[in-house]
Amino acid sequence: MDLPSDVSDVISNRIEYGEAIIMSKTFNRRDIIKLVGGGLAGMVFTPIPWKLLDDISIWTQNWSWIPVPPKGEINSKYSICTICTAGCGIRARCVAGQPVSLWGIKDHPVNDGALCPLGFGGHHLAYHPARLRHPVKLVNDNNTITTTEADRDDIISIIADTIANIGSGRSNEIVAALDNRPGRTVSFAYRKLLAEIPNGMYVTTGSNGTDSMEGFSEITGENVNTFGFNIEKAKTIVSFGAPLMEGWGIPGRVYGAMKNGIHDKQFKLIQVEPRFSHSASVADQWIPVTPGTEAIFALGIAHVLIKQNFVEEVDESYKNLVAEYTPQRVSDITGIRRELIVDTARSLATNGPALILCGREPAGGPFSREEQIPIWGLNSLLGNIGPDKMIVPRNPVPAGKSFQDTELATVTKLSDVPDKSIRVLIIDESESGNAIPWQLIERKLVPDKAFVVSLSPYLVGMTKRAHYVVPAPTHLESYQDIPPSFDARTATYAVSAPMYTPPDKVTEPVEFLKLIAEKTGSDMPTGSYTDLIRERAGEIHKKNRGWVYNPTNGRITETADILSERQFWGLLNDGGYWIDEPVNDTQVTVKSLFGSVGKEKLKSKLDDISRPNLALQVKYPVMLVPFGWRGVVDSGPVTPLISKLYQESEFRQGTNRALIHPDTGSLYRLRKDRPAKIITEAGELTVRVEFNDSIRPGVVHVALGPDQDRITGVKEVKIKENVLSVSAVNGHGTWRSTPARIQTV
Amino acid sequence: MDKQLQVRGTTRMEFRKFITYLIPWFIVLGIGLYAMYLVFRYGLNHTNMDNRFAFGLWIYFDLAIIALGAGAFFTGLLLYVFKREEFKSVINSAVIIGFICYSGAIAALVVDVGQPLRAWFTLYRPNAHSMLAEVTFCLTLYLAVLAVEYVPIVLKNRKLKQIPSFLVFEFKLHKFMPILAGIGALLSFFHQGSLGGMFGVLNGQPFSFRETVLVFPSTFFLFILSAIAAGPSFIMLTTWLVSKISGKKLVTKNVFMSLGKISGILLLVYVLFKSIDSLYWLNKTSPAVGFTVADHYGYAPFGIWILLLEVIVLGLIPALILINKKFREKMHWLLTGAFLACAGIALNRFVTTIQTLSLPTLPFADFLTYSPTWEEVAIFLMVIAYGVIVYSFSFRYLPLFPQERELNSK
Amino acid sequence: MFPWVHEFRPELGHLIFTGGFAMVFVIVMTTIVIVFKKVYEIYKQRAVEKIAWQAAFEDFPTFNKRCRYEISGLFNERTCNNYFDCRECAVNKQLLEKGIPEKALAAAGDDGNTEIFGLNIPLDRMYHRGHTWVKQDEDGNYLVGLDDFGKRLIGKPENIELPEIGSKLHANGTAWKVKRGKADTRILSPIDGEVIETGDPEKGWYLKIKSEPDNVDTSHLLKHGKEIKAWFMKELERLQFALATDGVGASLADGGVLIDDLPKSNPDADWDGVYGEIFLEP
Amino acid sequence: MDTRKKIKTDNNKTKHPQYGMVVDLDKCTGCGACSVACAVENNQQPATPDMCSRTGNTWRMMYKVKNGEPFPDTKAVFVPMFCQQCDDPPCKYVCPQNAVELDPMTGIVAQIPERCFGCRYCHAACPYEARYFNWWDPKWPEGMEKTLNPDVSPRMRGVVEKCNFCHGRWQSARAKAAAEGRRELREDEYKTACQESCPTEAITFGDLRDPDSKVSKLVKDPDTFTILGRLGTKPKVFYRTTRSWVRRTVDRDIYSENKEKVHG
Repeated sequence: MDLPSDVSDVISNRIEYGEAIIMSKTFNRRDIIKLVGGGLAGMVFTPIPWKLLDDISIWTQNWSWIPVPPKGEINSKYSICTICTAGCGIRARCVAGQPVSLWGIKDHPVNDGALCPLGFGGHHLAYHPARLRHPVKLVNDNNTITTTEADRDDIISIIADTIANIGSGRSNEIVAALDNRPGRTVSFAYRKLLAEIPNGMYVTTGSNGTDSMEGFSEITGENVNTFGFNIEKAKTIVSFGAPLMEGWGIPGRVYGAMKNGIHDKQFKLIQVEPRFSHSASVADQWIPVTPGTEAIFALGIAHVLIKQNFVEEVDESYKNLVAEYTPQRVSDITGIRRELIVDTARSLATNGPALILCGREPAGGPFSREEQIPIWGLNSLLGNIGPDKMIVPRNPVPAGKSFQDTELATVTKLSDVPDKSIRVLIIDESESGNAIPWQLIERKLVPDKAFVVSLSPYLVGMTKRAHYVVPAPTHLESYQDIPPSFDARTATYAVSAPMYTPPDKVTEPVEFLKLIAEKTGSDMPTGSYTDLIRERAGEIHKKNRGWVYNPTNGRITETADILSERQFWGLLNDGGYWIDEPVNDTQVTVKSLFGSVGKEKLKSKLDDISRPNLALQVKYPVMLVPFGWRGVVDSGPVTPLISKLYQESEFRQGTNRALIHPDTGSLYRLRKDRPAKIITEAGELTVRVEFNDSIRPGVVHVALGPDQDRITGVKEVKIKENVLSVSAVNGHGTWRSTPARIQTV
Repeated sequence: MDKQLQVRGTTRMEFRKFITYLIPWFIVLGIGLYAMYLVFRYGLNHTNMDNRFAFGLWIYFDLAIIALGAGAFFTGLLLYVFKREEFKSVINSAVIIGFICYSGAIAALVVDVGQPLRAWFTLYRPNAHSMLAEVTFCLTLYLAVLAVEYVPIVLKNRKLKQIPSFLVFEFKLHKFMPILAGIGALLSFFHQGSLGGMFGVLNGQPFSFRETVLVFPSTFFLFILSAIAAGPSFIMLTTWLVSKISGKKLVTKNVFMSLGKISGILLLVYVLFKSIDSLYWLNKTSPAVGFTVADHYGYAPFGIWILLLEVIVLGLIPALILINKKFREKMHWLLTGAFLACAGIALNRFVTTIQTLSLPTLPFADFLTYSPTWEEVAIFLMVIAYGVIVYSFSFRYLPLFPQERELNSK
Repeated sequence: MFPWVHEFRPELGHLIFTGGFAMVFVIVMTTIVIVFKKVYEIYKQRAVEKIAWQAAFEDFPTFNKRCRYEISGLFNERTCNNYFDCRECAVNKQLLEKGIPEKALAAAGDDGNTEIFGLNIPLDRMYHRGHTWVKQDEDGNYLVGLDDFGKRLIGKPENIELPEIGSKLHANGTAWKVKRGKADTRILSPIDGEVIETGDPEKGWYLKIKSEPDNVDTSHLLKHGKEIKAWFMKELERLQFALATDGVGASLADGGVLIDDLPKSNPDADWDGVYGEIFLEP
Repeated sequence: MDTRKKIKTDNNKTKHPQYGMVVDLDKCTGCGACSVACAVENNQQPATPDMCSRTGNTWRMMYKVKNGEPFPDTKAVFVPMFCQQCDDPPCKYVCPQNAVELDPMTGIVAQIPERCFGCRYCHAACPYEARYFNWWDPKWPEGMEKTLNPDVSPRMRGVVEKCNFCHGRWQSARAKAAAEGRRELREDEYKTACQESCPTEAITFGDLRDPDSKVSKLVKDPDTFTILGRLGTKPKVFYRTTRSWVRRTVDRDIYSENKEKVHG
């Protein structure tokens, strides 16, 4: 190709010129410095340094160890919370299938959009650091727990061998399963297996709330599982220690009453409780009775109600008993002004319907049976019991077909189990949300020989006492069925559908039971747990009663309109909630206001409780009263973000924080934020002192909160002392207050 | 060799002795550096500061040493701009003290912030409304000016000045000192003021909020006044201290007296304005937003006594001592006055930072207390050790006090 | 701060703020640049030595900056503000033009003595205030040596660092360096010129400077006997003062005669400080 | 001269929604759900073992405020305290590097962690103690980072953060509306996490500029007030109570109390 001459000249010139530059010998070090210096100076006028500065600033905000949240398609899944017995409906916001937040569902018939703080962190539990992903053997060395991986079959063999030993000998030793959440399908499976094997015993604690309804059971002679409360209808609720605002029953129901009624003065809460608790703070009125005198206060109310003719017919002998509890006398015992007793009784009668609740302090346990009787008795006096009243009967939820017409172990209360009798204990450890002191269980075990297996997915709480753990799937990892909460108005049923896949080596408790059955030659249903749940759902569908709430569209469908079992199951799978019809045709009769206890015994018991033991007071001048919030006082894990309420704010007191009136503090020369020692008959506990002038002088409230290992896990697992370790646990399974001594360390 | 580095005609302690004397300071410095490492590596959780007590020992320390370091610019201003030649005898020492105070303060600040790597953002995209941006700009520039002022002193080291070009550079730079002193004074006025303004503008904190005078809150001017009042006193105290430690006479007494007089007059003016400001604030500014004397001085241990101590015992009294010629002529009175003045300003900075944060503003918040961790104390001491070391080396090898040779002859 | 940075706010307050600081920055930077430029200019003019001397001179206490005419009694009090370079001194020029110093000194008369306290002060040469003398040699070139006062101060130096032959000297610049014990100093050059030969203490002279008679201005040197002796007296005073600084009771004289080797007889004195004082090197 | 009134706000010029919140203290049961829901929504780090209430990171801090009477006359109210989204935010004016901005589009006081260098001057400026500094490196238990909200970036150690009315939710809502061709958001489209979590619906949130919004109607209620409003920072978070002791305790206004005494 020929180029025009002028062009080729230019090119050749350029080449020469370029060569000249390259060949130039005068290009020395000074020139390089000049070039670099000039270049740098010139750079300032280009965008390069500024871009670089921006990049540096971006770099300083993106350190590699700061996690980057994964992105993906966002959708909603519906299910049921299984953290406690309330069974709240939840909506999970999922990113690429992974739940990133959980929410209550607005207008949900059960929890009405509400979820407790623990529920909001439910999706964290699968990643909890204390999670166990395979069976382990625990060795307790001086309260420090070490774990080694164990083989599930070995554990089953040990159990089967022990069962065989018990069966062959004439031993009274018991094989027991402890279930804090009776009524689930797995509960039936436990009962089935335990009925099959010799000396099998199905044990419950009542910590799901039913332990506070014992008194109700006493006066009516009815099973508490067939009654619920009509909270939504109540204008006044008198709560005898029921922690309505700390997560009682289905929390959303109480909150719903607050939400709807507070500004219209439609809802009034009177809290009868020695401590200025959370509920007492929210309540319209706080009645700070002397600890242990709640029942006397109830009798005082009854006295006024009867005397002022607010009650139509009352048994004469009950009248006689109540007559002794004049407002003045009650005032002397409870420390409440006479007028307040009278006013409270009047407002109950006039600002009705009024519901009287007797509750269980989540950490402090239930009232004793004798204390409960007069409290529940008030409901009878006010005519509160019966269909469409305050305490309503409800249908039981049918069991699955496999568990109908077959022998099931009877339900035994833990307190009724003979001491030192349990040889094999299987702890289900689905948490009820309320505390159970280990002493209560420990005293039932055969000393040194007992074999304890926990099915907990986590190495926390009570599980640390076990010899072996066969971890179960956790919250939202497998199908679980949700029987009604103890307070539910009608029977309900729902299924918590899984959102996660469980790790390989975890075992569904039903499968574990089946393996034991196989080894011991017992008869057990063959279906998987999901099959058994589905079977039960089928039974409910067959009843053709009630409605199903569908959270995906908020629609309520009559069960009768759901034609197929499959459709019903599908609805439950989508977070649907079956709600039974109210029971309208059963009349409830009150058998005796004294329950099975009898007038004289009740009176003497109550007098015992309310009479100060002066001899004991010399040695133990203060009263130790545990307290805590539901869901954190039990022994399961909690979301690490619960630290926002415990550690990162002063809002809730963490474990072993002692609330003491400043006067009491100065009496015992305690100092704020310093450790102090509490001494009881049961032992010693070091607590941290917090002065609080809303506390009754002479009382020490010690918090039972989540331990660090339950929040974020710990490197070294230890069994730690808490307030329950030094509380006196009586034969009836209560430990509400303990005489104690406090001193500086 | 060591002797060859020292100023001709001065005698300094033996090298071995000098090093022995410095060893404890180096140990303190080392511990401080370790604490610094901990803070940089693991974060500010190694301090006892918290979300409410967001400022602690370090910020207090910064405010205090920056106020006391004001002697540098103020002496420079008096010497180079107002031609008060008597201050020539302390200017070098004043510059070094200023440099130490400011560089130390900046070192403490760098540890104090959460992301020191981003500290330059302030210069890059500043918020003109922020007093802290102003402080950052002024501090950065003024530290540069101080460094430029320090350079000639370093170049006057006996060995360095044997290099003729260094001497020439020093000589020429020295000619520009009035400009640098002027700029330094301007910057100093602004950042001293801004440090006060930092707290005076906080309308969310009625304890420190003050009315505005000419765009700036009154604390802006009070901080300038108090700094220039305390600065000369601090120069006097340090010079006296160095003189005591070295066993040398360093400046003539009339310099001390001049410093004292200036301090005294300014302190009196400061006390007057501070009193007016306090009264106006307690009776007008603060009640207007519902905060009374009890809200500010009702929490033990910060009673009204702290205000009286600051204004009267550590303000009015030293001012009167320093203003009175009879007292001034007696060295111990002069030093007492200077010490009280410096203590007063230190207390003022303490009240401004710590008491502000201690007092609750939110009606349901608590009165809080704060005590520093060992890391905070170590870094605080580290800065002091750094100052002692830098000053000791400077005193040993650089001509700080031109009068020294003359005054130490018999 | 900059218009191209994200979030730049074109508000008045912001502009005043950043503008103000930019101005301050520019002033500081300009100052530094100007200083560098000046230094560079000095380099170019090869005036480094001169300026270095001037810088040193600024640090002298007033006591050391006395005008030669104050010493010789012409003025009651006069401080030199011309860096001991009388060649450029306007006052000196005027005085010389009018012949006033000559007349005054002549009027005072000279006793012809060439010895003070045993110091040998030959009057056939010119003296510089840094204790060197200049004498024209037979070949017309200039010999430069240390005067008797300087000799006795230094005694037997351990090291002398003489300039290379061919190097240019400037009056008041460094001529050579000496070291004695822990003390050292540089000796100022009395005149401008090129070194053509170097001597040593034995020879009595140190440098031979190429004669350029037309160019060599010696008006800054002390020539008159009266003036020279008055100056020596003052120098003795200064020496006493310098030695007193350290508090060492140095004995300077032996029977009214200055000791030959002062450092040897007073080893404890701060000779380094004394050298700095006497040889004008602060 | 009151400088506080002199500070101009950009928002007077804007026609964009200005979001505000009313918290009904009579309805708040102090259950703490909002604190946890907020933490989940905004990827707040869980506590380290050494954290305490003063060094934690609780954008929505719950206070139990008592009436000051000892046992047995104690009464208490639960007050959630968080960034009050002032219209004249003192924190914004003090931040040296513009890490705090008053978003004219929403009226939200935005804390921009990327610009913050952690000087904590804003902490000193904020009368509500609503600002939180990351004293620790954020750490999540292994695997839990999968549960982080993709709409919000986790912050790093050494920067300040605080409530931003779930700004991530606003952005998502805007994106959704934009996809439907709308520029304005409907009232129920943008909710904060705390609002959504509140079981008693004690929180009302919405556009204060819209006279028909629930929140602006509530703001006009005489029982609605701001805490420390007299400092002149113009908070956009309001509290509501019908109980006079609550109002007195929560917003202790000595000045007005004195006035009351004079009059009666």
